[in-house]
Amino acid sequence: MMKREKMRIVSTRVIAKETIEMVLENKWISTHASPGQFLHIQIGSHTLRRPISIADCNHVTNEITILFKITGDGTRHLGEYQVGNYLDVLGPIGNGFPTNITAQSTVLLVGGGIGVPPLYFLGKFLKENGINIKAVLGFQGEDHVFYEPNFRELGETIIVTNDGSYGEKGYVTDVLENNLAFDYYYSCGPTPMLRSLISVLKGKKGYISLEERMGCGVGACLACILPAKNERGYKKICSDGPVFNVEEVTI
Amino acid sequence: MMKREKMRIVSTRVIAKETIEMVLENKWISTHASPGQFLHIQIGSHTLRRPISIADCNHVTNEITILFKITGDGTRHLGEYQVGNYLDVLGPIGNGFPTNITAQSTVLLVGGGIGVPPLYFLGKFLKENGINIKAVLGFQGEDHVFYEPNFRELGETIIVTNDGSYGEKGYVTDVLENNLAFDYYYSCGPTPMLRSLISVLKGKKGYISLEERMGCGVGACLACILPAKNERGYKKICSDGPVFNVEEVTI
Amino acid sequence: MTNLAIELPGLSLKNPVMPASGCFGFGREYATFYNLNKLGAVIMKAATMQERLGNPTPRVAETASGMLNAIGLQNPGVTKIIETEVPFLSQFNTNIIANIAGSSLEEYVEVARAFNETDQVHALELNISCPNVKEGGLQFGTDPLMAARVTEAVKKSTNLPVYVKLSPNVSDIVQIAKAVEAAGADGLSMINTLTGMQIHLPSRRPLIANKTGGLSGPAIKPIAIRMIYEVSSQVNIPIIGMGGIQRAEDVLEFLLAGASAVAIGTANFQNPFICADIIDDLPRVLKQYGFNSVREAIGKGIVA
Amino acid sequence: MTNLAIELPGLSLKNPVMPASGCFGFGREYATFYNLNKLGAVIMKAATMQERLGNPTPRVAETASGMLNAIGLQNPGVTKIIETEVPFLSQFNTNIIANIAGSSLEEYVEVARAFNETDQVHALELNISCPNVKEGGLQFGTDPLMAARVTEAVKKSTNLPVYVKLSPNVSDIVQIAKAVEAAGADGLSMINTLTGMQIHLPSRRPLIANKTGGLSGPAIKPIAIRMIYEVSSQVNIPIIGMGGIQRAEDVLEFLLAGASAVAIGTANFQNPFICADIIDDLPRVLKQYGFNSVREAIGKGIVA
Ligand SMILES: Cc1cc2nc3c(=O)[nH]c(=O)nc-3n(C[C@H](O)[C@H](O)[C@H](O)COP(=O)(O)OP(=O)(O)OC[C@H]3O[C@@H](n4cnc5c(N)ncnc54)[C@H](O)[C@@H]3O)c2cc1C
Ligand SMILES: Cc1cc2nc3c(=O)[nH]c(=O)nc-3n(C[C@H](O)[C@H](O)[C@H](O)COP(=O)(O)OP(=O)(O)OC[C@H]3O[C@@H](n4cnc5c(N)ncnc54)[C@H](O)[C@@H]3O)c2cc1C
Ligand SMILES: Cc1cc2nc3c(=O)[nH]c(=O)nc-3n(C[C@H](O)[C@H](O)[C@H](O)COP(=O)(O)O)c2cc1C
Ligand SMILES: Cc1cc2nc3c(=O)[nH]c(=O)nc-3n(C[C@H](O)[C@H](O)[C@H](O)COP(=O)(O)O)c2cc1C
Ligand code: FES
Ligand code: FES
Repeated sequence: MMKREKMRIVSTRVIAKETIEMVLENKWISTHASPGQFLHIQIGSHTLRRPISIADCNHVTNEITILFKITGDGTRHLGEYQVGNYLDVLGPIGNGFPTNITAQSTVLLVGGGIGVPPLYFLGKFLKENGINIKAVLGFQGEDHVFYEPNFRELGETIIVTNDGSYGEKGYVTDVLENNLAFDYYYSCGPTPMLRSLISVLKGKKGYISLEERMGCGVGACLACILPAKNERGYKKICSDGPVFNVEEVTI
Repeated sequence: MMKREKMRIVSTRVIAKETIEMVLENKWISTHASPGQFLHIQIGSHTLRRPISIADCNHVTNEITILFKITGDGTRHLGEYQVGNYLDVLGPIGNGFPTNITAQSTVLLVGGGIGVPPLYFLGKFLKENGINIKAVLGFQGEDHVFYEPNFRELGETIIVTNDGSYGEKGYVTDVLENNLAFDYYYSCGPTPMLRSLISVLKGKKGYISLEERMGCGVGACLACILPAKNERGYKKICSDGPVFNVEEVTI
Repeated sequence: MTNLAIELPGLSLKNPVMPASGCFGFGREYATFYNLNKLGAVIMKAATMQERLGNPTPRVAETASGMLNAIGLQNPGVTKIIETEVPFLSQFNTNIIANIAGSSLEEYVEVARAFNETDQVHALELNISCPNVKEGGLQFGTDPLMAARVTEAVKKSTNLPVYVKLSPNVSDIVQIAKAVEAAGADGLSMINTLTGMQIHLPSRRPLIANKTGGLSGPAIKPIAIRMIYEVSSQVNIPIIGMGGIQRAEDVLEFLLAGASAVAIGTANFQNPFICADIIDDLPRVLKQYGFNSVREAIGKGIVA
Repeated sequence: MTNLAIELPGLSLKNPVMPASGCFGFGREYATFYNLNKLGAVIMKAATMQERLGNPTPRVAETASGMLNAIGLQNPGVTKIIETEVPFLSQFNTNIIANIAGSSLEEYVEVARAFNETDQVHALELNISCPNVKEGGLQFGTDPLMAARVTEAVKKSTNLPVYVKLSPNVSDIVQIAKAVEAAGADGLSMINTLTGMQIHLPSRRPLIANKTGGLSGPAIKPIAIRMIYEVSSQVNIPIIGMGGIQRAEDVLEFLLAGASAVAIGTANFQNPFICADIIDDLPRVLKQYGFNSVREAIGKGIVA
């Protein structure tokens, strides 16, 4: 169930190159958010809202954390908002990561760049529910790395950078070949990364979070379609996803 | 000579119904401004700048005062700017009121509504140069009246309101029939007011400031044309005006 | 009290506001935000004979004060729409308008006929203007003869009033409007989107996978107003106006230009409550500008 | 170093940026802001045979991300322009393009001929698309036969290269483009404004005194890009692109769509330095997206 809500900006800070962490307060959203869901944020008078994942959620303070990368006019403008400003948000939206898994299982989180944020909320939630967490996080380079300490608190965490300026050099899939043991994997990141991940981890149970340019964000406009093996022949990323079982979709 | 300048907002306050007084700081503009000139102000990402008259100018503090009425999206948005924000301004623009008149002359200022502001800068300037000032200011009603004390400091001031809720009831032209003595009149206000003023004061030497929807504000686009009895057959309000001798134009 | 009601062929509207085709699905999603009883009518997403899966993604892009879309008429096919979507919408106390599309004259006729089998649809909107189907959709909308032919054929095969939705991508909109009026159209719906494109600099390719898309939103409002103004004084059938409506003031502008009702598309994406909000605000705006009813305002902006 | 230069028929441009006709007068006003030597070229305000006083005011209105104008080709007449304006502009080290307009084929020819008498003008821009002249301007631009006829007639009467400025208010822009190419056009200039209207609610009348006006600014950029993209692969003459350019990124988008140079109109009103600023910023943007020269980028956004 989503609503249109005003969220107050509690804090905003640059945490990596062109990457901003913003904490927003709203009781309804923080009460209803689950890992993998996103917010559809109105920025100024932009025609389209911008989808941004929920990166953390605090039920006590009613705070939601989002992390976003400045990649265009909308995110640049969002980065200029000040503490105390309000955001007009639709949320929480979508079907997130399945979290009803057997205690003591081990879950591998694989994040790439600005795909990392939803995995943090997920990892925290799973860990609180007795799941073991391992994480492999890929970034372009040292300047782009964020939330490493946060993930280390959840479990074993490997950082990979494309240019080798920090952690391991290469792609997230390079470290996976070392045969990390896990029961399920959960991933979010650029499509090429997800594609090679799925092929490297063939046979493993996995869930991926996908992105597509969105119109309505609520399932009405059919902008965010993904071909799928269901009766309709497609899924909507905004309302059927953004998280999908790797078995059910073709990317 | 005009320039494109950034002006810092020093103060902003509501001084009458839907009427805002804003003080802006910029040395270049305050040094070069003369009465009757205007600023062409960029507001947010509006396609067109908004022309607003200079209502006061302080050469010591480098401050310019503008007064504007909220009449649409642009002025509403301008009213939301905060102290410390900067405005992108072209100015000072245009040919203002002629001020090289014989000392001891008497000048009548006739302002209507949001046409009052440029007359204040003019009156102050003339008074400093030894001219006697009389003013007749018309407003819709009591809520709309502003700058009465400021004008009283310059000279005899009559306030007229359309609904009689403050001062005299009626139109500015009603009080003029009482035969106020003066050598020149200077006026700014709605076109119907200017028209009846010109007919009531027929034969008197007068200057009026005109408004028209503007594009460039610098004389290039020919949006702000006024038919005139000159060789070209027209005048541009932005660069030939906005102040005209009542003899040279037909409104 | 300000009277918002308006009577159009086949439609007794409690107010002149309806969501535009393609921007509101079949109402299910927006029904979670507010009660659709509120609406004058709902215009459904386009129906074709067979199911369509539409264009590849990306299907939308943002532009200055507007957006491009190339959904490509994705829909489950008219049979499924009648079976599952129309019954959902007919729970609400509002009018249902079916937007029909096709790749051939025959398909238009078949889809129109299919809607004869339900008595829950109140009017057809004949979409001869969708720029996102290659097979002929656009030609129907830009050629007055083709537009008249499809209008005539659909009129013959339906018992419902037909509103023909015009394309703005034409040299002479009045000519097309007159042609479809002469062919029997009960009303017009205008405007559909303008064909546009955006090039994505990093990939050096059109951003929309279909290359071109339809431009909608406030950017196109002046074109919509101009076309409605030009057409409304040249035809005797009512116009449902649309293109960039964002607030009640815009609705009044469309009424003054000659529209009898309005549809709201893109603005639903910014504010899911937009239709309801505008309906609530419309009496204030009509009153502010001196009107006691919607009817009074229609065409009042047209000067001789 | 990034190479901004580009060679077009009659024009050796040091960079591809020029102010658009009607938005820069004859350069006098903007010359007080910066040195016009900076510009690739200047396109002058439209010239007609006789002096024209244009339309009544208001002549401009703001729209969402755009504006409407109906100046009505006000200009002092071609003789005066040649006597007083061309000499002013020719002080600068830049190219001068004369925009010519008329109410009849004969007037176009006369105006074109008049410019043969100066050797300071480098090219003609044939404005067959101004929506603000009633007598025929628009017809020339929306009918391929008329467009070809006027192009041919003007080509015969001038020794200058002719860039035909196309109207976007047409069903089939490619058809018009091909017609004027076949008639001898040396280049195209596109797009002119789209016809639009705004109704002023308090007065219940069109805000622009002329009722309709031409829509320009970022709102129309997707339409300009689409039309240039469609036309550039169908003709063999270069295109000067325009419509909503506000920054160097937009210039690259036009180049990718197939334009060889660009003109900037409405944006001058927001920022009088816009042409100069964009010229300064263009090398950075070209480089960021992997280009070493303007020439390299032309048409690179066109996919098969
Ligand atoms: C479900 C979901 C969750 C996301 N979570 C995050 C997150 O947590 N942090 C983060 O930084 N980014 C996230 N993104 C990507 C984010 O939405 C885009 O980076 C953002 O919309 C870009 O907007 P812009 O105005 O800066 O870019 P522009 O390119 O100027 O945007 C133009 C248009 O394209 C759309 N767009 C551009 N890039 C993307 C993209 N990658 N995905 C979808 N739409 C796009 C914009 O929404 C807008 O409509 C998410 C996307 C989706 C679909
Ligand atoms: C030389 C000059 C000096 C002015 N001085 C003042 C002043 O000191 N204080 C003040 O409150 N107003 C002044 N005005 C009027 C002021 O420019 C308009 O009220 C303002 O532009 C309205 O903008 P908006 O966005 O609120 O209204 P909107 O109606 O939303 O504006 C839409 C467009 O119309 C134009 N416009 C609307 N009304 C006018 C108008 N009356 N004159 C010119 N353009 C208009 C706007 O500039 C804009 O381009 C002056 C106008 C001129 C020409
Ligand atoms: C995402 C999207 C999908 C659309 N789908 C359809 C459609 O299926 N049939 C149709 O006739 N019009 C369709 N349209 C056009 C709208 O109904 C409307 O005519 C147009 O968007 C202008 O209105 P607006 O500016 O309020 O959006 C669609 C528009 C959008 C933005
Ligand atoms: C105020 C104004 C006046 C114009 N006058 C002319 C003109 O005289 N001749 C012409 O060919 N185009 C004229 N145009 C059209 C522009 O040259 C240009 O084609 C159009 O505005 C699109 O570019 P833009 O969005 O950058 O403004 C005019 C445009 C504006 C805004
Ligand atoms: S964004 Fe509209 S259906 Fe997903
Ligand atoms: S506003 Fe452009 S000439 Fe006056």
